[in-house]
Amino acid sequence: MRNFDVERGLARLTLMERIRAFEETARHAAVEEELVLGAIHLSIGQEAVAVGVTESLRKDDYITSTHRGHGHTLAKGADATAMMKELLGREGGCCGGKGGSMHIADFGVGMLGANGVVSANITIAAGAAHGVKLLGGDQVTVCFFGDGAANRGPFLEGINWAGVFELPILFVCEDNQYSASTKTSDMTSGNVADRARAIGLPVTEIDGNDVEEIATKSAEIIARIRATGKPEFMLAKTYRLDGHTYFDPATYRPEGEADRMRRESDPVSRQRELLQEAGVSETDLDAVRTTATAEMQAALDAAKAAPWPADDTVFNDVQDVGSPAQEAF
Amino acid sequence: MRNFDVERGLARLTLMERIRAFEETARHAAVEEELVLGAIHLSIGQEAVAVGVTESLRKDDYITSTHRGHGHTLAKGADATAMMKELLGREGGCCGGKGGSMHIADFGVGMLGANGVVSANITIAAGAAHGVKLLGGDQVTVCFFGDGAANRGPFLEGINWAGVFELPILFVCEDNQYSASTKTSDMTSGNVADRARAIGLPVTEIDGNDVEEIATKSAEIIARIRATGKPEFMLAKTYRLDGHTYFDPATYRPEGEADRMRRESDPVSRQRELLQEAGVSETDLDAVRTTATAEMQAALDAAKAAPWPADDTVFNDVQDVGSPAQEAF
Amino acid sequence: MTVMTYAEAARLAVAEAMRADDRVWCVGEDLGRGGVFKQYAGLPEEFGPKRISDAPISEACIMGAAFGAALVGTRPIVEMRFADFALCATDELVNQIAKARFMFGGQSRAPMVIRKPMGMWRSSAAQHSQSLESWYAHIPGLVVCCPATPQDNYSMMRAAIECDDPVVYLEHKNIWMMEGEVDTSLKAEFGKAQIRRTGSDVTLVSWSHTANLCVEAAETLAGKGISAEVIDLVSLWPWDKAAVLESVNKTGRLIVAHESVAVGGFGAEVVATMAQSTTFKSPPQRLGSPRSLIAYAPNLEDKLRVTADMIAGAATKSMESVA
Amino acid sequence: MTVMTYAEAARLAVAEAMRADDRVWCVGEDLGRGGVFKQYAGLPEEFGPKRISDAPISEACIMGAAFGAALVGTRPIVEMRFADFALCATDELVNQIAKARFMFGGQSRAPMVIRKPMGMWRSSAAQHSQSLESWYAHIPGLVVCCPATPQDNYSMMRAAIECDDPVVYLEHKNIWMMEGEVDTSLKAEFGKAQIRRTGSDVTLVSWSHTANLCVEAAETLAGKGISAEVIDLVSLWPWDKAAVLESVNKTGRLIVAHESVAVGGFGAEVVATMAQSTTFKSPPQRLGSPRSLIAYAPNLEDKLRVTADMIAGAATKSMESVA
Ligand SMILES: Cc1ncc(C[n+]2csc(CCOP(=O)(O)OP(=O)(O)O)c2C)c(N)n1
Ligand SMILES: Cc1ncc(C[n+]2csc(CCOP(=O)(O)OP(=O)(O)O)c2C)c(N)n1
Ligand SMILES: [Mg+2]
Ligand SMILES: [Mg+2]
Repeated sequence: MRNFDVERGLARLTLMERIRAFEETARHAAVEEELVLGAIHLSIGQEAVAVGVTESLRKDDYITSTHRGHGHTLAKGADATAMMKELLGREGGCCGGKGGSMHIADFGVGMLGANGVVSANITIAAGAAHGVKLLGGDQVTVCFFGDGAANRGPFLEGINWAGVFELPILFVCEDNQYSASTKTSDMTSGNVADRARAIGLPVTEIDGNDVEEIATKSAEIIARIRATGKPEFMLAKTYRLDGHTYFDPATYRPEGEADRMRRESDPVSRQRELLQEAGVSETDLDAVRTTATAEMQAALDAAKAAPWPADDTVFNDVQDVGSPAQEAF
Repeated sequence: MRNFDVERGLARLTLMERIRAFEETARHAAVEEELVLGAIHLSIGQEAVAVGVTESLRKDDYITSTHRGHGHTLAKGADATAMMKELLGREGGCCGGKGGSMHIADFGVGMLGANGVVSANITIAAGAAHGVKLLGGDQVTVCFFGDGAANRGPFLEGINWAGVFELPILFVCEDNQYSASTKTSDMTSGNVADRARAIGLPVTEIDGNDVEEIATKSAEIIARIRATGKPEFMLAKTYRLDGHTYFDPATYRPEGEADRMRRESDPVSRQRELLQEAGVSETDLDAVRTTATAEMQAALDAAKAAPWPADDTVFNDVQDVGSPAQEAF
Repeated sequence: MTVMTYAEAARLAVAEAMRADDRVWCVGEDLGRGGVFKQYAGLPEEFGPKRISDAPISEACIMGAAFGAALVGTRPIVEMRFADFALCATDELVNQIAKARFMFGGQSRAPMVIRKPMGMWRSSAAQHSQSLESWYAHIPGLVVCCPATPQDNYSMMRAAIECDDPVVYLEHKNIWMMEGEVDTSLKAEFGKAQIRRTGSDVTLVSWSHTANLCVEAAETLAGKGISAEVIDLVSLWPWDKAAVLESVNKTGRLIVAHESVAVGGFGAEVVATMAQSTTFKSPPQRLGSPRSLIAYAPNLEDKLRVTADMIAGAATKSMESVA
Repeated sequence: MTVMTYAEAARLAVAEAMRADDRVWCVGEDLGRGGVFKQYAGLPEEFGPKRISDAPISEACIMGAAFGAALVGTRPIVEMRFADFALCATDELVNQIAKARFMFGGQSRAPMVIRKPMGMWRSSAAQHSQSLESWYAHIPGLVVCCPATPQDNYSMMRAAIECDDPVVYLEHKNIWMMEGEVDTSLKAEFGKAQIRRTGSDVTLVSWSHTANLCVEAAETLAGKGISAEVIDLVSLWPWDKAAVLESVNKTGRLIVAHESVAVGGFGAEVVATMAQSTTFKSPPQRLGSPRSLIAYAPNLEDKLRVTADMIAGAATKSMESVA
């Protein structure tokens, strides 16, 4: 067993459990109560990446995320209740009920948005880092994206951009092996890490289900990026334990694969085991989960109690110039 | 001196001289006579790539090209007079006067079009090869593009596509070191050959001004592609001796660079020297040039004598369905 | 005549075309599992992975490669999954596919069907709900179809696959499961509207799902003694100007309704063309979405939606006012 | 008042804004050498390579990265070189930039100017000649400008840079060298048309270079005793509906002319809006390009071009016919 800081380890577990509980609560609200309006994409099984990487970020650092963004958003420090309200499309949702799960964002904690278009967040992240450099700031930007996203053009354009302009950014590819119902390797020639190497970015390949390893390596990498201002790349191998969306039974996966991964590689279970081996009691570990579940249940209750956004907010925040209502109906 | 087949060497020189003469004639027609209507991009200095690669192609093989496509088109076997007419926007031009230099094409010899959008021809070429595979043909597709094009998304998407579907295609990057007025390396992180390697394509890096070497290697590569049906990549280092367009003085280049390259690396001069060393007389070599110049002058004369396309052809070949004229004016 | 859904109708047309012509094939993400809306269910089993082909997440290359494959003699059906994602392939569609035949002086054709499921669908928010048919109608070289019923999704798909022009084929996501009778002997004609209901007081022009709402509105109006003629354009390019003109000449009143944004929508083309060609008994009206983004919360989404009630209301108003 | 060209006018506005506000910067291919049309000449020397930044040939990333940089507090001016190439960045513009503020519930702004040189220019053929302003007018979240004169290119650029919304800024390639007086104390107001000439018989509405042709046509018409009012909209979103309505209420006759394709063009929006709002003495007319691709040969290109003569002809016809 590795020698590690129990307190930190517990903090990491706590954040992972919160993300897990948020998503399990959201899934329940979607499936059993039909309260979640649009599709939601769960990161269950991938929490270690969000938690390990963001641990070394400051509140004023930036991240961009994907359609699968709950974990990143919570890890960056967003408020779970505002997020849950957003999933239910309610007043007080972090996007005022206008975006939903796929556009979850909290600019107050540097979370510049999930994205409904695969790979689109990569050039945006490169730009955020570019802006930081122009403004003379020392913030680091982290861009989370999936293995499937690395087949779209903006991936190449974005990492090349970061290399050319020497930008303070960490690209994190969460390789969960699937792109919707497709095994990503079937539609990928060569591999993603080599693509980043070809651009000249330092690449760290890592076990994406080992939060300790990710946190340790990320601390080094992010410190280096802050010091040098130069881009790096991380490839985290992980697994999506659920379906692509909450209503996807994921029957395209080989029989037993998900079960095996759940048994062997669930990052939350692994971290629990590690802490247990380090002497933390089962009771204490269970308390972490119970607390997280209670927090998210409270968030859901608050969301359920919240009203719909006022009708006339539909014309807010379209643009300053020109009336959105004009010409209609 | 290498031992080489003089007859083949002469054929290669002849084709290079024809391309050179075509473009010098076109430039003259543009600059001195103002007969060429739009911008033209000359491949002067890069003829060896077009000539060396296409030598191993059959007439029914396919190529796609860029804004700098005269050389590729002539090398694939298109008619110089129809091309010159196209540059002058005349009846009998290979595109009926509708496309001009930037959209030069001759589907009759498998030349599927130049392209005004950088990098766009890469996915099209991948698709042509895909189509060949679906139809069960044994044609090879060659995709010519520039060093600057490798920074656009379709480059990544196109080579990944070819790798995934195992398509019979050769990607040829003509690295002439510039993208318009920009030194490409200033806007490129890492290098293009590594990008192709990361996709898993076999890569041949080659002296793009040595037509003998290119032809020899291309023969091997194209034979291999035809046999295996699998994609490969060639990076040919060359140099654009003229400006980006015929009216670009190219003052952004370091003083003396173009002169030195003209002296040391002009592929036409190099091939002449090689042939001279192999015993071909200066007279015979001069005759190659003279013949080429005369052919292209005749093409220009024919183009000048040709009328404008009939006015009503503007509504031809828009589409079968719906009248283009309807609703207008 | 068989009853089938809107999704099944198109699937049948695709399957029949693929059986009849080896050159027809489909390509898009996740098609091997039948497509995200099951529009391709069963086809992977029948035709195998080469002809119902998966694709990397590479919209630009899906579009560009299908075009290249069309240039050498195949007849691709391109699946864009959501019309919104097709924006990642705009250069390929507009600068390449639409222009190739003309630009190359008629040397080439791009016989392709480009399927783009469009429209609002269960709180999908701003990036998964758009209707941009007016964009494509504005682009020379493209045919544009917006079928509203199972029958038209069958007969129009047949015509689209047979067409030698590139066809932008916009299916509405909200009606995949809509059922209707389909006569499989029919093939649509581009530019030939469906008169979904005849009437003499007011002309309702529409396409895609909103055409169904117009039919609903016409029923309501009939109850109030207003006789509405419902014209479903089915294709926007070419569009059946003659049918609309004939109807407006009869009724003197025109309402054009569509789900897409009113400003710069194709409804403007219809109204402007009629204003240039005839006179009205009362001012023509356009119904479309306000120029606002599509929101997630259902009450906000509803504020952006044209309804049968609104159409009926506009028609009623048109009976009261005079031009 | 100084005489300067259309290109210089915008350059001056950009330079002044950059001097006044460190957050303003420009990014695009080849900008370090002053831009392909010299719209940035001198600026690299004054502001250095960070603020007049070259870019890889990566339109999607130029657009997306500028957007990201806007989200964190800079104010980018994006140069797309030719409006046609901007199609490579459609997702970034339409799905990301235009939607971000709304989608994120007002948390973010994207203060950006996106310059897209447009229009026909010396046999540039189908991929380098397009005018797609109607597309952008149809997209909620975007401001759309089409200045026609040096003065407006100065005063509109000032307004565009100061605006907190993303502004699609379409300069016409054919008039870079057009000279005119520029009053540098002026800043344009979006949605406020320029009445380029007052008149009482017929209203000519236009924008971009075609507005200049309308002025020419009005002069010809004056010689024939027809008094034409010329309204240059300058911005298409918002557009000055009130000015057009007032004019049409006065003249009773409307001609809308633009270089872009007539079908689905913004001219339809203008005509339709007027048809809904007022009545005409003679049928309104739209002039625009046929729905054909833009050709290389000059005689073919000319067949696709709206001219001052055609505008005058349409106006004359409108005086003769009755609605
Ligand atoms: C441009 C684009 N194409 C397709 C989609 C549909 N889509 C949503 S998620 C997804 C799979 C993405 O795979 P990956 O990048 O590996 O992320 P993961 O879902 O595994 O987290 C697809 C194809 C989309 N949203 N955007
Ligand atoms: C998408 C796109 N962006 C920009 C341009 C303008 N442009 C034309 S050629 C060129 C340079 C291309 O460089 P490279 O690919 O190296 O080809 P080369 O000109 O050197 O042959 C540029 C930027 C374009 N045609 N298309
Ligand atoms: Mg994945
Ligand atoms: Mg180059």
